[in-house]
Amino acid sequence: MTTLDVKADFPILEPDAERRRIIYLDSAASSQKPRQVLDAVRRFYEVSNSNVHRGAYDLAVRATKLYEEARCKVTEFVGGYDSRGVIFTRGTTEAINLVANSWGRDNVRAGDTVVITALDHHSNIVPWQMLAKQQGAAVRMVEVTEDGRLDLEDLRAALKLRPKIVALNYVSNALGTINPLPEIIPLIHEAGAVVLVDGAQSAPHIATSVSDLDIDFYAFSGHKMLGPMGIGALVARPELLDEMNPYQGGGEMIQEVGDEQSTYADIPAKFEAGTPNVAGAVGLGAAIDYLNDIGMDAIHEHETGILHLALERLSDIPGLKVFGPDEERAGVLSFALDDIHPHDLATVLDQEGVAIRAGHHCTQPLMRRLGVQSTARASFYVYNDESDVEVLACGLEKAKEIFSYAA
Amino acid sequence: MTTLDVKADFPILEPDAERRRIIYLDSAASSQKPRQVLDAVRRFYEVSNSNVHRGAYDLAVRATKLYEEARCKVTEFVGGYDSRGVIFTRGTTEAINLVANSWGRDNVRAGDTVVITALDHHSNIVPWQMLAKQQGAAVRMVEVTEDGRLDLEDLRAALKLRPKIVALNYVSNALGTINPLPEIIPLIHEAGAVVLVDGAQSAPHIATSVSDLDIDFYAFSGHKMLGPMGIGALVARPELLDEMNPYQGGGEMIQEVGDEQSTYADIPAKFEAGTPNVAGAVGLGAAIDYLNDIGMDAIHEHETGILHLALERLSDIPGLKVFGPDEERAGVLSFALDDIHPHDLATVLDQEGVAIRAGHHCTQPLMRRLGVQSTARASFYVYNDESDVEVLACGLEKAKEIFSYAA
Amino acid sequence: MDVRELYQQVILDHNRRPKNFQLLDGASHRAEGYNPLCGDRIEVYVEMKGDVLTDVSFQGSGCAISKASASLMTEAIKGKSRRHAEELFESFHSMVTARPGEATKKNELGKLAAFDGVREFPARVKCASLSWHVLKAALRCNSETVTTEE
Amino acid sequence: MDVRELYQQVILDHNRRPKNFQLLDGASHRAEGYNPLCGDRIEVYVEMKGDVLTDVSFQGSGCAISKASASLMTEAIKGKSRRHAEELFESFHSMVTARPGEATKKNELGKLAAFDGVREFPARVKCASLSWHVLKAALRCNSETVTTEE
Ligand SMILES: Cc1ncc(COP(=O)(O)O)c(C=O)c1O
Ligand SMILES: Cc1ncc(COP(=O)(O)O)c(C=O)c1O
Ligand code: FES
Ligand code: FES
Repeated sequence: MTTLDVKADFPILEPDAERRRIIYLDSAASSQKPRQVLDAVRRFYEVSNSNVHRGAYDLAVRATKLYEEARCKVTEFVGGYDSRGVIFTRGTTEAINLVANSWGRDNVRAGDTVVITALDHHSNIVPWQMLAKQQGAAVRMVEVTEDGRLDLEDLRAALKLRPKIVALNYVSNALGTINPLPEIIPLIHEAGAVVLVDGAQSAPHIATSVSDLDIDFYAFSGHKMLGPMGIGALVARPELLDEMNPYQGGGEMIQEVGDEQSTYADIPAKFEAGTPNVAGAVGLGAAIDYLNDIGMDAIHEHETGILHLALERLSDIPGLKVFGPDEERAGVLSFALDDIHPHDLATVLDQEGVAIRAGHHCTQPLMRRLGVQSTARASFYVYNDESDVEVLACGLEKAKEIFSYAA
Repeated sequence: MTTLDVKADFPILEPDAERRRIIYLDSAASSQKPRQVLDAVRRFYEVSNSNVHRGAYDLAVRATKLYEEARCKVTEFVGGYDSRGVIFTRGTTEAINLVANSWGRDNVRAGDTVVITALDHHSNIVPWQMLAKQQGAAVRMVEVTEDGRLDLEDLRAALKLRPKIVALNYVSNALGTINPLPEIIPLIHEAGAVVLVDGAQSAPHIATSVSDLDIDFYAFSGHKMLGPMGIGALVARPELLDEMNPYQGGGEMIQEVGDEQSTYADIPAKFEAGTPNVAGAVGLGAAIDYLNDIGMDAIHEHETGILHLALERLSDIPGLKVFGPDEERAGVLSFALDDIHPHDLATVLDQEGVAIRAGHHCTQPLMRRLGVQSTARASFYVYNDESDVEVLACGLEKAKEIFSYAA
Repeated sequence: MDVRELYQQVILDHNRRPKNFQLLDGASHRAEGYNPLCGDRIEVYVEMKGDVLTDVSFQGSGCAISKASASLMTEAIKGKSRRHAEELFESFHSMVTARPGEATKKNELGKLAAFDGVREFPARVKCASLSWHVLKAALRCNSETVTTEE
Repeated sequence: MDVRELYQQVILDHNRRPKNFQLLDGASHRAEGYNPLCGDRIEVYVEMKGDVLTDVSFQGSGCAISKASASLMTEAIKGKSRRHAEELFESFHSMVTARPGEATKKNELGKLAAFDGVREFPARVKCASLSWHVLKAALRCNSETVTTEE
C-alpha cells in the first residue's frame, strides 16, 4: 500500500491541548482541510479581498483575477468544455437544483419522464421529485442489484420511456459503487436524454474529464475535496447553458435592468446572481492545486489500497457484514456488525477517537432496498493510512465485546 | 467626531511589502474582515470542522453546536422572531430569490401586483420581475423624489393596487437613503401586503429589530458586515415559513424520501438543502460579536460623523455634486465631479491608494431617474476615519487638476 | 468518559431483551415517533382505564439507547397514573438534557437513572427521549406521528 | 505607475473635444456597443465605398479612455481600407492587452500608441477597446449591438 504522507498538512488531525487525536473516517460527508487551503483563503482576505467584476480599483482587479483563475482551475481539473461552462454554486445540491429549475422547467413538461436512480443521494432525487410534481411529469427510479450496483438492465428499460433527463451519480456516497459512465452515457444520449452526473464523490477521488465522458451537467462540492464550505460548481456544456433561463435574479447576472423587465448577461455570469463566494472559489482553487500536486491517480491508488486493507482486516471480525460491490468501488465502506445499531457503533468508536458516520447517508431509497434503516460507514481520503484501519478494527472489536457481553 | 480606533484589527488595511496602504471606501460593496473573524473561521476548520446534524461523533456535535449558536446570534442581532425563522443563505440575493420562488409562486398569481421601488438594488428587482413574468403578474415600481428618497405619495398610490408583496430596502446602497420603515410598514400591512425588506445595507450599519418593525421577510449578507463571503440569512416570520414550500431539494431538508415523493423537515432545515456553509456561519457569528463589542449605535454615530465631515470637506471642491438626501442617510456618498466620468475618477483615486466604486451600483432604474449612467461612490465603515476623508478629497482635487488641464 | 458509563448493563440487557415489546390489542391510545436523524421509528401503545395506564407496550426499530429507554419506560409507567407518568417524563428529560455538573432528579428515577450518562453524548439525547415523546403524543390524542426535535 | 501615463495629453484632448463625434447620415454600416460594467454605450457609423472606409464617426457616452479611443480610432481609419482597419485593430488590441514587458506593435500605431498605458490598468482595457469592437461589428453586418467581454 502506498502512503501519501500528508497527514501533517491537516491541523485538525493533530492532537492538541483541547482534544486528542482524531481518526477521521467521514470524508464522504465532508473532508478536512490542509493548511495550504486555509492559508490561501486567509491570504485572500488579508491581501485581495473585495467584491468582483465591477470595481475599477486595484483590489477589485485582483479579486476578479483570482476568482476567474479559480474558474479556470476548475475547468481544467474536471475537464470541462470551457470556462464559460463553469458556474460557481454553494455546492452539489445547489448545482442540481439550478439545473432542475432552469433547464427542468423549460424542458420537462406534463407527461414527460425524468429518470433517477435508487443509488443516488437525496440531493439528486428530491429536486427531480419536486420538478416532476410542479410540471406533472413522472419520476422513474432505476433499481440497484443486490450487491449495490446500478441495474443496467433496468436502466435500459427506463430509457425506453424516452426520458428528458437522466440524473445519476458517478460514485455512490453510501456504498462507494463506481458507475460505469463510459458505458452508460452513450446509452442515455442515444435515448435522446440529457445526462446530469452528481460528481460529489467523484471529483475528490477520481480523475475525471467531463468533456471526454460527454457529460451534459456535472455537479460537485468543494468541501468534500479539501476545499472550504460554501463553494462548489456546476460544469456544463456551454451551449446548454446559453439557452437556459437564469436561476436566480440579482446583481452580476444582468445586462440591463428596466423598470418592468431586464436583459441578462452572458454565461457564466447569467447564473451567478449576487456577490459570489470569491474566497471560497480561491480556496477551492488551492485545494485543486493541492490535489494535483499529489496526483489524482496516486490518490485513487492510495484509497483503493486502504479500502482493500480494510476489507481484509474487517473480514477477521465475525459478524461483520459489508454492503456494496466487490469491484469498482471507491474508498467507502458501508457495513453492519452483528445486530448492533450503527449509531451505537459510531458512539463506541467516537470514544476511541474514530469518527465514522451512522445513518441513511441521505440515501433512503437505497437503504430500503438493502433492507436496513441505516448502515455504519467509514470513508477514506488522502490523510488516512494503515494505522487508521487498525484503530477502526480495534474499535469495532471493542463494540462487539461491549454488546455481546449482554448476550 | 468619534474614532472607533479599530483599524489595526484589519490586516488588509496595513501596508505591507506587496502593496502600500489602502484607503478602502467601498464597504457598501463588500466590507473588509477583522482578524477576529478570520481567526474564528480558521479555528473552526482546525478544531471543529465536519458536516452537521447527522453525525454521531464529537466533531459533528461541535460543528452542529457552533452552527446553531451562530443562528441564535443572528436571531438576536437582527431581533428576529425566533431562531426557527432564521435561514442561512449565501447572501441577500439568494434570500430574496428564495422568497420570490417559494412564497412568490404560491401567493402571486396572474393579475396580481408586486410592488418594488426605483431605489432598490437589482437583487431586489430582478427576482420580482422574473416572478411576475412567470406568473403573469404585474410589477409596479415606486418612484423616488428628486433628492433620492422614496416617494411616499407614490407608495400610497401603489398600495391602492392591493399588491401581494412590497419589496424594498432599508438603506439604499447607491445613495445611503434610509427608508422610514416605522412609517411605511404599517401602511403596507394595512393594504394587506406582505413586506420584504432588503437589509443588505442596514444589517451592517443600523441597530435593527425585525420583529419590532414587524417585517415579514428580512434579507442580508454577511460579507458586508465584516463576515466571510458566501453566507447571509433570510430572517422571517416562522408562521410564513411553515406554510411555504421548500426552495431547493436535497440533503438535510427532508423528513423521509420515497421513490416518488418525499416529506420535508420542519423549518429552518426545510430551507437549507445540502451541506450548509458552517464555517461561514461561524464567521458571521464572530462578526456579530465584533460589531456588538463596538456597539451598533456607536457604529452609526461614527459613520454619521464621517459622512458629515466628508460632505463638508467635499463641498470645498468646486464642481462636486452630491446625490441623495441631506438627512436620514447612512455613510454612503454618491457624487459627480465636473464632467469627469466616474470610472476615470476611480482610476485616478486608485493610484492614490483610495478605493471607491464607480458605476451604476446595481441600481440602473435609480440611475435613469437621476439622469446619469453612473456615479462615483465612497462608503464608510468602522475602519474609516477623518484622515481617509482627507486623502479622498486630495485625490479628487488631483483628478480635477488632471482633467481641467485639458480644458 | 468511558463509553461503558453510557452503555450500562441494564441498558444492554433491555436492548437485548426489551420488555413489553409487542403490539397491544386493547390499546386505547397509540402514537408513532420518527427520528429523522437516523430513520428509526417507534410506536407506543397505551391501555388507559380512567386515569391509570393499565398497560403499555412499544414496537419499532432503534438503537440500544432508544430501545432500552422504551423498554424501561414501559416498565416504569405501567400501572401508574397519567400524572405520575408525566412527572417521570419531566424528571427523565431534565436528567438527559442537564448540563455538566447540573443537579438532576436522578434519584427519583429508579432504574431509569441508568440513562444519566446520555447527557455526555448530545448526539444521543434524542434516542433516549424518543419513546417518551411518543408516549406524550399518545396520551394527548389517539393516533399521531411525532418527530422529535430537542 | 503614475496615472498621467494613462491619461496622456492626447487622450485628455480627444476626451474634451472628440473628433468625428456625430451621426453620419450616409452611413452604410453601423453598430452599437454596450459595456455592461459601467452602462456606457457607443455607436459607430461607417460609410464604405468599395473596400474603403470613406467616412467614420461615433456617438454615445463613455469615460475619457473610451471617448478618446473612439475619437482617435475614427481619425486613424478614415480613408483606409477595411483590411488596414482590421490590422490596426489587431495591433491596438494586442498592445492594450499585452502582459508587462511583452513586446507590442506600438510603433506602428502612431497616435494610438497613447493607449499603451492602458495595459497597466486591467479594469480599463474594455474602455479602450470598446469602440474597436463596435467597429468590427459594424463591418461584419449592418446593424448590431455588441457587448464587450474581453
Ligand atoms: C441594497 C443591496 N441589496 C442587495 C445586495 C446584494 O447582496 P449580495 O450580493 O451579497 O447578495 C446588495 C449588495 O450588493 C445591496 O447593497
Ligand atoms: C453523492 C452525493 N451527492 C450530493 C451530495 C450533496 O452535496 P452538498 O451537501 O455538498 O450539496 C453529497 C454529499 O452530501 C453526496 O455524497
Ligand atoms: S439512533 Fe435512531 S433512535 Fe437512536
Ligand atoms: S467606463 Fe464605461 S467605457 Fe470606460
